[in-house]
Amino acid sequence: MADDETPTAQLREWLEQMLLIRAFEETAEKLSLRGRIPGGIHAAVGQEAVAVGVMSALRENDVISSTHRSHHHALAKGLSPDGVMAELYARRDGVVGGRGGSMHLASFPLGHYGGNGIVGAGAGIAMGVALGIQHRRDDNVAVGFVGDGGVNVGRLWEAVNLAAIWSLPLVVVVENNQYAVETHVNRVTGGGDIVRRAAGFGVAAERVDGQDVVAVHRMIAGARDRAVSGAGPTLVEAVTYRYYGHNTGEVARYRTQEEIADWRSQRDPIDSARARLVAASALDDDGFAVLETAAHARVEKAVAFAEASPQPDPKTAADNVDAWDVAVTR
Amino acid sequence: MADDETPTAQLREWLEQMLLIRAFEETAEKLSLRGRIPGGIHAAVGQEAVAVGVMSALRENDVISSTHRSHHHALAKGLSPDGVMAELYARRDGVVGGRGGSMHLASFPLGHYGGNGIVGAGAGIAMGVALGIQHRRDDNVAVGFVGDGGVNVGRLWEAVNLAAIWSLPLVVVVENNQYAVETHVNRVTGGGDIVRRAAGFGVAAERVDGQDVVAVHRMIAGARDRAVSGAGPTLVEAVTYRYYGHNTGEVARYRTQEEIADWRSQRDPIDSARARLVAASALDDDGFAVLETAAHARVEKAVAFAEASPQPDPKTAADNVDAWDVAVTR
Amino acid sequence: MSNQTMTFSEAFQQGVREEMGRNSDIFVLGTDLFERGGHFAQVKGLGPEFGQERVRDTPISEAAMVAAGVGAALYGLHPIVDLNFVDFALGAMDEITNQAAKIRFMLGRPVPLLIRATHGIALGGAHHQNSLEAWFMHTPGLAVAIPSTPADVKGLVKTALRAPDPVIFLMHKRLSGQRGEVGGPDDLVPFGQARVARPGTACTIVTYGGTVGPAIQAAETLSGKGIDAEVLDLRTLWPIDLDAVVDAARRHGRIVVVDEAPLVGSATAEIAAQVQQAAFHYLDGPVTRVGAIRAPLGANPKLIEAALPSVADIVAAVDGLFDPAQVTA
Amino acid sequence: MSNQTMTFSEAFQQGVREEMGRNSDIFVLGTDLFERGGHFAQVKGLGPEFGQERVRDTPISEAAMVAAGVGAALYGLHPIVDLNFVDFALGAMDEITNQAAKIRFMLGRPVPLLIRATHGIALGGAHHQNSLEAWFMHTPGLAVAIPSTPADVKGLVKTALRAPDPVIFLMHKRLSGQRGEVGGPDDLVPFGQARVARPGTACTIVTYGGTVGPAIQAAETLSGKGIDAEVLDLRTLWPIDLDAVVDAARRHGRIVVVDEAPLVGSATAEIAAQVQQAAFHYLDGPVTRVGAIRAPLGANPKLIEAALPSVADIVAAVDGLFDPAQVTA
Ligand SMILES: Cc1ncc(C[n+]2csc(CCOP(=O)(O)OP(=O)(O)O)c2C)c(N)n1
Ligand SMILES: Cc1ncc(C[n+]2csc(CCOP(=O)(O)OP(=O)(O)O)c2C)c(N)n1
Ligand SMILES: [Mg+2]
Ligand SMILES: [Mg+2]
Repeated sequence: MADDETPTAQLREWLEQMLLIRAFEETAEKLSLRGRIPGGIHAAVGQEAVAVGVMSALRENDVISSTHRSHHHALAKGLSPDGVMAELYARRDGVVGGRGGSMHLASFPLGHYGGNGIVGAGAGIAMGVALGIQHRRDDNVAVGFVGDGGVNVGRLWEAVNLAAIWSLPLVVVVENNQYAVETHVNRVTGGGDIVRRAAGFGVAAERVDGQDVVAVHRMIAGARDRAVSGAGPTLVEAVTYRYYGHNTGEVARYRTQEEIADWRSQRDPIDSARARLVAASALDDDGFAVLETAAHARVEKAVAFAEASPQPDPKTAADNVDAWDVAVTR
Repeated sequence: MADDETPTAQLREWLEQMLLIRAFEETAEKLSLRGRIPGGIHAAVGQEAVAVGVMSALRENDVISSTHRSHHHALAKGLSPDGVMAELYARRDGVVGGRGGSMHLASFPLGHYGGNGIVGAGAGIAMGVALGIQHRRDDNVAVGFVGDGGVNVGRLWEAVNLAAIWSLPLVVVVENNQYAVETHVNRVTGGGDIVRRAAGFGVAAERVDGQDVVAVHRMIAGARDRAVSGAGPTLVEAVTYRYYGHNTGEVARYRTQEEIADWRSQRDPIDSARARLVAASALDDDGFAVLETAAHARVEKAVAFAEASPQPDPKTAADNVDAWDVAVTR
Repeated sequence: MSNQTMTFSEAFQQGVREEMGRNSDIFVLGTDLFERGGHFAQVKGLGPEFGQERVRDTPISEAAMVAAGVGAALYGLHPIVDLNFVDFALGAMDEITNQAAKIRFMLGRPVPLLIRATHGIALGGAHHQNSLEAWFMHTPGLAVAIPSTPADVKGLVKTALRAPDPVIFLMHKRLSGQRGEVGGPDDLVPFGQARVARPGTACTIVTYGGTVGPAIQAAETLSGKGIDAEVLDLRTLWPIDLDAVVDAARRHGRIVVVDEAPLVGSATAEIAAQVQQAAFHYLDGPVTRVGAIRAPLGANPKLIEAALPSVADIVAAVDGLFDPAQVTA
Repeated sequence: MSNQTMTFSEAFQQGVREEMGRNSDIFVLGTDLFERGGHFAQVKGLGPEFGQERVRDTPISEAAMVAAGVGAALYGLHPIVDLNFVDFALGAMDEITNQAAKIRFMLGRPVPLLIRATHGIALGGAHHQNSLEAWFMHTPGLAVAIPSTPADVKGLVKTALRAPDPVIFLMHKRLSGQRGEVGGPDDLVPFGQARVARPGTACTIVTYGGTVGPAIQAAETLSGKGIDAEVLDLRTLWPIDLDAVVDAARRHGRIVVVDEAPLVGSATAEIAAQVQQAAFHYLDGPVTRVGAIRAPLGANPKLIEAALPSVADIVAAVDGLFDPAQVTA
């Protein structure tokens, strides 16, 4: 056991997932700078523990709805790195055939209902999914992701309120990485406390260290239980940090190099998971190197897959907009 | 003195204003049922103390922005009953020439920046006015009205948040009359506490008995002082009740006759102001009858004015949409 | 066509009731639905019949209402989001345009969602009188149904509730109480198929929703002058039955397009532009449009009347196409 | 015209800087403006120059941003609300349409408010590629400026900032870095006055914003075939210089209208409909429209390219008007 309750095998798996995400994002950022990814990306380097902690607490049929910064969510939800990378490339073998791109990853069979280009919108859709779940009396939950910037979008609170009054099986995860583009959360968030704001709408609300994958996992597992039991929604603020710029190639003047270095050196989610495993004698340096190498190899394979994937057929540009040209069925 | 601090002369004036509003609304409802008012009205009978308590605490250059239920605001802000009634009639001598109607009363010289047909929108505009006031470094405040139903419109909270982070001289008055059309506030308001919800956005937030004109006055006077001093916005929840239906002629099945009777008999704002003046020996039954008769007479004059007012000239239907047909000036 | 006669609102109720009976995935949400049955009685009686889970009252949260519909639709249900007045859609435009309309294209998952709203000009001030159908028509991924008879209300809503894609369903305020016969449980009205509201051979007045009535009145007036005008009711603006309009242009070369939206940028522009392009050499005169002036619509009925197209305006537009002075100018 | 050469974004900066200098009531608010200067550097440098009260960073609250602008404008200021991408206007449509656009008409008070956004097709997925100009054009009370050169950016923004009414100011993503000369501090470009972007006598390609460039390219190609095409840049969609288009139709009878919005319901429809109605007997062929297919625009550049009008499409449209087979069909 890595600590009292988390089996080392589990923690090791989470570490592997975090390493995969880290390798994926570092690679994707480079590819993006090299112009391989049309439109660029929003890398989630530093935020790996949020994605892995959340998804590890979900069941297969649980649903997520995500944001513009979402590769980590997709990978942790089980989407193949090949399909995700090919989608960043906007190629035919991407998870949605190259029509979505970096901000619009999805896999309905795997319960990933899509990223979103509109801040706050993904959480609204998750609320709707939770309504669907309740309607069907299923045992699933819906998880909606949003950033700290998204807590100032009014529509988010409409969704939270609906979830509260209807006791929907919804978990809203606020990834508070401190910044919305270059705007620090404290400059624009009246009251300065996202959890308190959420509590004012009648949802259970809690804050968690988003750099601690075990803590995130436990928090979400609790919220999931509550949701499934009918006790209603929870908003979880996961305090985290993005190491890279807001989007590809951003030159950051709004924060110091020291601040970044502090987070990287003191609170890195991969470092701390590794340290726990080492402390439990379940991992040594060589073992870690093996995992890291495997992650990079997996990502290299994904890059090769994406590079080899053909462009979608231009003739399909107007396909699948709606079904009104065909007979009405069902 | 009617009590420790409020001079009887002042309370008497407020009573007169409340009587005017009551007479106006009762008359307007009847006229509306008789088809004299195109589109009908939302009467504020029962909510007089909110309007009079708020406006009595404002200075001449303070600004209000209001809602669909707003005749009481307009009258208390000093708009002439003639112009208001003529506007309900949508006639040429209405306060905005018959183009606004019941939901869109305004007088910019008197600091009334308009009613609103969209729930929540008036408070947003008031926030913008407060920004203008701050920009100009004026000593005014802006007051935005909203109903209990409006606290579930997400955009309201965007506005409240902006006011909080910029310390704008804004007072948001939530007239909680318990219902949005037929929907009770407790059924749709997650957390069940509007003041707590507001506090989560970092504004000062307080609840006041909206049937007590003196209490409302004091609360708003305090909020005004705070706003002008630069200490930022306040949200005041005024607990009140509407005696009539949501709109003209509504048949209410969502509340009991007893509930209405209770509020009317136990908590009527006019009764209690009257009782205070009587207790202070500043008014007797005859005196009250004189005031009531005067209010009705004033309203009758307004009706005559409205009835006599001509229709706007149909040729003006496309006038004053914008100034692009004329040379650019300034 | 069964022989039942009912109002526009009752036709909606009946169509929805029948579809809710056959498909338990359908539910409706909106403000003041359960007890009141909606501000136009459009779901009256459905609350007690289907219970609070399938007729769900919401707070005033239009964005979240549509988001709820989108999410539930993705999960496999078929929600009806009742926005009350179409004006309130302005608070949910991202949910409608970016989310509901685009998800099928982007992510490959259909969004079976019906968004109902009352629209059209009546009274109540400028915030309650927006004509937004041209916006929705311009949005790939949305279908737009605007019936003008109780039969079409029922038949179109049934089609919408069996379709996999989002539909904006607009019912004109002034038609709420209009009575007419409706079809039976299996009578679906297809989208994209115009209806001849009045036959005629000399010219065609193309319209939909609230201006079908005035167009028919205009045709009656014209018939007194010896002009036999057809009135074509489009019923849906998307998919749109352009073939029917182009066919009319080919038959007689005279087309007038009418609606009550501000003329600049209205749906009439699209129809006129398409027809003149597709049938240029068949036209005896320009495709002539009739619509509202470019102004908000205020509270005063006389100003509203002055702003809107009148029966006389429609008659004049048709007359213009038969005026040798104009047509051979 | 001064001899200064600068980019589209710099031209905006300079126009705003000059106007902020002469009118202390002007201020700008939006996300990431003060340090970054906006996502397209459109207000770069203004923050340090004018201070945080006049270059105000906001949270992500588009509805409140526009509401702030409306309220401050009513109080007497002249706010610039920078929405970043026009797509985010979808979160503020009530504030734009019901409030900003209608208040002058309803309440008699002008709303001097500039709403700036980057628009147009580039990359980034379907949520960032909406073409909303037809919506704004359809909204009485709004002016819509869509410049295609740095000179017009500067001249139009200066006009907008001296006007009493709300203006939607759209700058195409692909033009952000385009360079050109701009006018001096007193050179205002009027609204409602089209610009001849390329002279020509045989036909006119009418367009605006991002498709002015492709239209000029098409004209060059056509000139190689002996067709001398004029390119008319509308510059503002409202007020709109229909006279210039009708005049062109009268001169040579051949009009092609181009933009990159989904064709159905786009601004091209209004222009085509108006021109054929106003100049029917002068037209040698239908007013021909070129626009995007009816589909969202996804992430893939090839799919986007296939969806958008190409230079070849514009050439083909013009060719069609000179094809005897088609024109005398
Ligand atoms: C409604 C809306 N407004 C603005 C934007 C532009 N935008 C994209 S990401 C972003 C910052 C979001 O910050 P946050 O929610 O904290 O997420 P993070 O980028 O930190 O993951 C902004 C302003 C948008 N996509 N949607
Ligand atoms: C955005 C929006 N949604 C819905 C409506 C329809 N509507 C008008 S008033 C009203 C109820 C408002 O309730 P509340 O805010 O409590 O004010 P009250 O009527 O009680 O004064 C509703 C739903 C509207 N005008 N605007
Ligand atoms: Mg963030
Ligand atoms: Mg209320």
